[in-house]
Amino acid sequence: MTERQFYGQSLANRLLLGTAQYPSPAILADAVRRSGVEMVTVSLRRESGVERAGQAFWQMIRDLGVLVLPNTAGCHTVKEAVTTAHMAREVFGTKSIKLEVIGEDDTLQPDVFGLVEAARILTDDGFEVWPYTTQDLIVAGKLLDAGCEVLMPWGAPIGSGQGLNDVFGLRAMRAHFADVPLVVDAGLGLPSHAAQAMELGYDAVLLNTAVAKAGDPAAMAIAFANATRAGQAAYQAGPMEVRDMAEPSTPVMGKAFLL
Amino acid sequence: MTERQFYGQSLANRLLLGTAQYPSPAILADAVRRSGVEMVTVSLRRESGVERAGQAFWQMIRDLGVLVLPNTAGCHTVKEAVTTAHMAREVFGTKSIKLEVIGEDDTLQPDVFGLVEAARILTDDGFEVWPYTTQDLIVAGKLLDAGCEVLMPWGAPIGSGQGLNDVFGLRAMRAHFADVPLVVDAGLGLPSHAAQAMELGYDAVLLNTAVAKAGDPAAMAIAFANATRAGQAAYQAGPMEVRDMAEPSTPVMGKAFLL
Amino acid sequence: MTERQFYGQSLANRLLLGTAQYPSPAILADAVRRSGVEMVTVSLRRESGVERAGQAFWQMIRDLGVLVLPNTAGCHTVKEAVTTAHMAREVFGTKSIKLEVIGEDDTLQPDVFGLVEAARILTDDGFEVWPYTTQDLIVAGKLLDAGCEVLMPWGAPIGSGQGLNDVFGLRAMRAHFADVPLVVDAGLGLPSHAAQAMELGYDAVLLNTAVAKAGDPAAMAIAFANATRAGQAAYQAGPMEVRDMAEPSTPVMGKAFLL
Amino acid sequence: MTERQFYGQSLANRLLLGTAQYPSPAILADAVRRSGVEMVTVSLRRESGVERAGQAFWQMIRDLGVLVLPNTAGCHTVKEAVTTAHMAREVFGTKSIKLEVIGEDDTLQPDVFGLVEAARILTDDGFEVWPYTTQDLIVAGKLLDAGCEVLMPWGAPIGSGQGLNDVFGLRAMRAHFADVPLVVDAGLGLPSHAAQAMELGYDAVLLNTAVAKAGDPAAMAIAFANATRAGQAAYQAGPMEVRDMAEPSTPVMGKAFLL
Amino acid sequence: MRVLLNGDEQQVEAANLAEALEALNYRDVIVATALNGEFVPHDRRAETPIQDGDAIEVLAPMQGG
Amino acid sequence: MRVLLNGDEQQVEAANLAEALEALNYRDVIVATALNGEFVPHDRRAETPIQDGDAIEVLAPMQGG
Amino acid sequence: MRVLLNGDEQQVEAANLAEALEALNYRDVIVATALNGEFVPHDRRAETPIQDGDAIEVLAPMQGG
Amino acid sequence: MRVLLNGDEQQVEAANLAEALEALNYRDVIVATALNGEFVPHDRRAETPIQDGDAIEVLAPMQGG
Repeated sequence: MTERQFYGQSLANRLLLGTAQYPSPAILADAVRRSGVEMVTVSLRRESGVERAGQAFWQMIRDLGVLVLPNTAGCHTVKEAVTTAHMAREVFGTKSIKLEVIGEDDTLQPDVFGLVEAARILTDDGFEVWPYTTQDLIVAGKLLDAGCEVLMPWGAPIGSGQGLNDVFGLRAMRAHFADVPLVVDAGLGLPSHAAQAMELGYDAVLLNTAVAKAGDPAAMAIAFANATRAGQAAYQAGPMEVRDMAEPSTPVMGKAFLL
Repeated sequence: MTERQFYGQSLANRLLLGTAQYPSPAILADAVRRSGVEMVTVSLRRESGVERAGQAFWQMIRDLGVLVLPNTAGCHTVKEAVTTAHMAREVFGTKSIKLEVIGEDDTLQPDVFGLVEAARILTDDGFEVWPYTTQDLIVAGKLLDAGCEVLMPWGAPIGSGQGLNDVFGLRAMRAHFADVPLVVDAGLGLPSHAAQAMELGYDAVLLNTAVAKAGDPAAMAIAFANATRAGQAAYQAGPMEVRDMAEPSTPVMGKAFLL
Repeated sequence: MTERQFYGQSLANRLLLGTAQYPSPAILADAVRRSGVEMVTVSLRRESGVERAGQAFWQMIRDLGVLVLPNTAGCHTVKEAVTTAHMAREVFGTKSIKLEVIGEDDTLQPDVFGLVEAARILTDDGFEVWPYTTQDLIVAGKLLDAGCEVLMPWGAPIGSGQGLNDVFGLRAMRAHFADVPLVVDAGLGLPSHAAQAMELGYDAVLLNTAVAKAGDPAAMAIAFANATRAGQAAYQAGPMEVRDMAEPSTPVMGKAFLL
Repeated sequence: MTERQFYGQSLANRLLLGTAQYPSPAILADAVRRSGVEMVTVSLRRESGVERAGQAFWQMIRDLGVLVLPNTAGCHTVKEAVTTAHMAREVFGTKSIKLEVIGEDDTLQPDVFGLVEAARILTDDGFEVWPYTTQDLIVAGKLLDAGCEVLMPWGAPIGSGQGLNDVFGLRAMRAHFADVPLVVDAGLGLPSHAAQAMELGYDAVLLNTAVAKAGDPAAMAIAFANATRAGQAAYQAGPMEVRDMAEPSTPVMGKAFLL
Repeated sequence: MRVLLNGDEQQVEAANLAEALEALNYRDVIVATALNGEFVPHDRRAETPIQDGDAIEVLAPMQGG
Repeated sequence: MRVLLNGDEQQVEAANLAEALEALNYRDVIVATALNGEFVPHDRRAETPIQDGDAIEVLAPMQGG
Repeated sequence: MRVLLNGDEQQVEAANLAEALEALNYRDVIVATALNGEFVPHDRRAETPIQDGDAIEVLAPMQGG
Repeated sequence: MRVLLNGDEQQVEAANLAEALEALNYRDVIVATALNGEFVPHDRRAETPIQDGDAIEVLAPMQGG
């Protein structure tokens, strides 16, 4: 199998990590470094000319030497998302944008209509769009038509930690878009969720809360990185066939007669 | 948390591996070495004075320099299991015995009555018994009373690869025997199953078919080792709390007004 | 709770039944009569002037004296669906239309873009649209804005019999649209699936294959009707709270001392 | 299929109901009457010569004209259970006994060792034993050897309402003992759980808390009775085959060309 | 002239859709009609001229899910 | 003499279990009895002597799951 | 004149956005700017006039998921 | 005499289990032995007489799960 590329970018470590909600910047840096994460998500927020909090954060991220994927978190309209993407491109100096167009606040699920429209505008404008979407195959098709080269279906609501709520949908998406890099984004709570996503054939997982809110974020980041690697390797190694009934692992032949 | 001991033995790698069903002895050796497995299960079978197949196998295992856990696989009676255990102790030179007293051939589930009886006889005779059992808490209690210091509940039928069929039972067992080393033995098919078992607080997993029957056994062994480590680390790191609804990971405060 | 209306129509029996794939028209009629179904789905297909198969079918349906809900099954475009709806309105003499705009043939999931557009056109034209949709809350909102007064999210792919693939999504939809009549349409395979849907607070279920392809369709139709009624009653009666641990049902107080 | 007998007794209604925890005796009576339940479980508790609470209860039960199945709830030893059974036989005038030998108080799971021993003693003494057991096939075999003609595996811990925690185990038990009347006893919380148990081929369900603690116990009892009947009918009617992918229910042939 | 009736070529002589249906065996049949992909209501068939090469769809009630 | 009736100390004068029940208010009550943990059938109560310190269990039908 | 800076009213004297940022303490700060909801690239700030009542958004890198 | 070796009939002349193993090709082989279903430890083989019809099990390490 030829190695999967994300907009021409190879990623040895398929765990993508969010940078929010950590107990401290030092703990975030520790989590990123020790887990070997190669790409992190960031956002844009209002900067005060006095405190200049963003400057320190940005310096810290640059010191990590990782790829940054700015998001449009919290944007509810196409215009907001597009404007935010442009501002992010200037500040972060990257064409990459994690496109979120939120449609509903209890589940934080995407507005797939606004998403497709914003994706078209941004790809036309030279962006490399990483859309946060659902398992809807038709929406996925339109995002690809719009020029997206990566799709990021949700596993569960952002920050819920529920894991993979619709395994059927994820499996169908993988089967339907065999050649497209697919990332499960949001909703994962445990390393086994990440492993399961990769065992389904997904190419990466993106999460934040499960690591940031863990008792020991760095240790949890490493755990997710290992589980992601494990699931990816299992998918490539070719799992056994599941059986309805038991089958002795120890050969029966040659068993002693000791009655 | 003080480190868990298995009959006084520390195990850095909590993946225990069976040695049967591999495409070749070389592939088995490769799987064990590259996954860093520290303990493997073995059995006793009839030896021909001419072919002497067992001798080569045994030499290979010794060259691996790992701990061996002989089993009583295929034994359906207390007498068979006890006699087999004695023969194993002499040949393998270890007090450790994975005690299987099979009660039914479709599921290969243990005969818990024979299991408890055999466990008592063997512990009285100085064995260190690793009983293959169910999630039954009363059976577990009797095995501990009999002197067992490790319990190995099944995840699913041997060789089925179904994963954890009774998560409630496994969780109850962990809660009920907080101080006992618990190993999920049999039925795991994917690394995510191993991670899940460890996330439940189990101390190790034991499997064979999922690795031996994988397209690339060595790669799958490494995957299981990583997933097992990941699940263990997650349990220790303290996972986030699962939420019913979404919660933004990116802070809402400071979001720009761009309408 | 005031009784739910479907476009002003009351339905005592909340099982809606498809009319396709039965071994014979007589068996279909038997299934409808004995299950007490009050509304069935029908379609339009090419009629031969010679065989006139449709005439006999239509007479049979009219003799059943049930409400008919024509569908736009198999339509992949807005135009097809809208034209089909108009033809159905003339032939069946009803404003009701089950709107299907299929987006993908492996899962037969709706094209939510075409669905919303067609729904708007048809409601503007006086139709009472019953849209076959997904659990997407934003799509649901647009369908309501378009004038739909009933929503029909899928349980699983049409004809798959898998049951409820995304319970979280269904639960969120119910919570989000408390006042909207919601029907789980497609994918149910067993009566327990129908009961579960109603226990989640859904107002009706619509299915076809699970009954038509059963060994005894009439008996299965009755079973689904009973299960649907059971789930609905349970939701209204107020289920017990689920507990993590056991709690004796038989009072402990007053237990004899017999040791 | 010849109709299943429970110790020679036919039961048209396969919902067995416990009599504890109802808001009032009148509500219990109402639930039993309106759900058409034919058999209820009862227990023995200390009677005060002054209040004589038990006399009124017993009169009420007799007025219901249903079969009674006394239990040995709360008994933790063989002796307690056997003595209680004898006392129950005298008072209730029935050989039937629901045999509970509780082994652990958090899960209220049976002590399978004591259970088998008590079952043997009681069947030898002429009792018709309905043992509350687990999904353990070996234990089940010993109970049958002891003379039990009905087995009652748990679905989940008593009073938990969790449903069927080990579907694999229940399925294996059904397959393994095709000719034995099997009752899922305890742990059910919703009618869909009862339907699911019957769809697996079980012959009856026994529950208490889910009905007694419902907002409207009588309505919930009816719901469970309907769901139980539905699941039983579905099993007999022969369900459709589950499919991985969608299959149109409406025939594609003859579809109009309207582009 | 030749028309495409439900996808099959047919020979028919008729000035409008109503006559065509008559000629094509659809007398007293409950059907809905479309001409070249456009719905033609029952009461407009007589005033709807047809010409050579037209595609006529004649649909009737059928099983559906 | 003193007996333990359903766990509570009671004073009662009786030669056998039947008399004891009589004296303890259980006339015409449907109950099952156990003496010191052993079941005593109805028709054996009269021939079952009791003595100081005996534990008597008197059970009746009750709700059960 | 008065402008709305990141949602807060501010007094500032400036002819264009570049001057405004200067005056508002943003010298040598890595930020992206929007004027009345429209993105203003760094190199266009100097040529972008501002007037009384304008809404200026000044954003910088921040934690994100 | 005839013995049952791992389930197969064999002809062997030996006074005890040790001699039998010798005669049956098991010199210098790591095995565990059972005679008629009873484990015979290595150091007791020489003192364990065998007779016609005895069942001898000779087991060695093998793959196991």
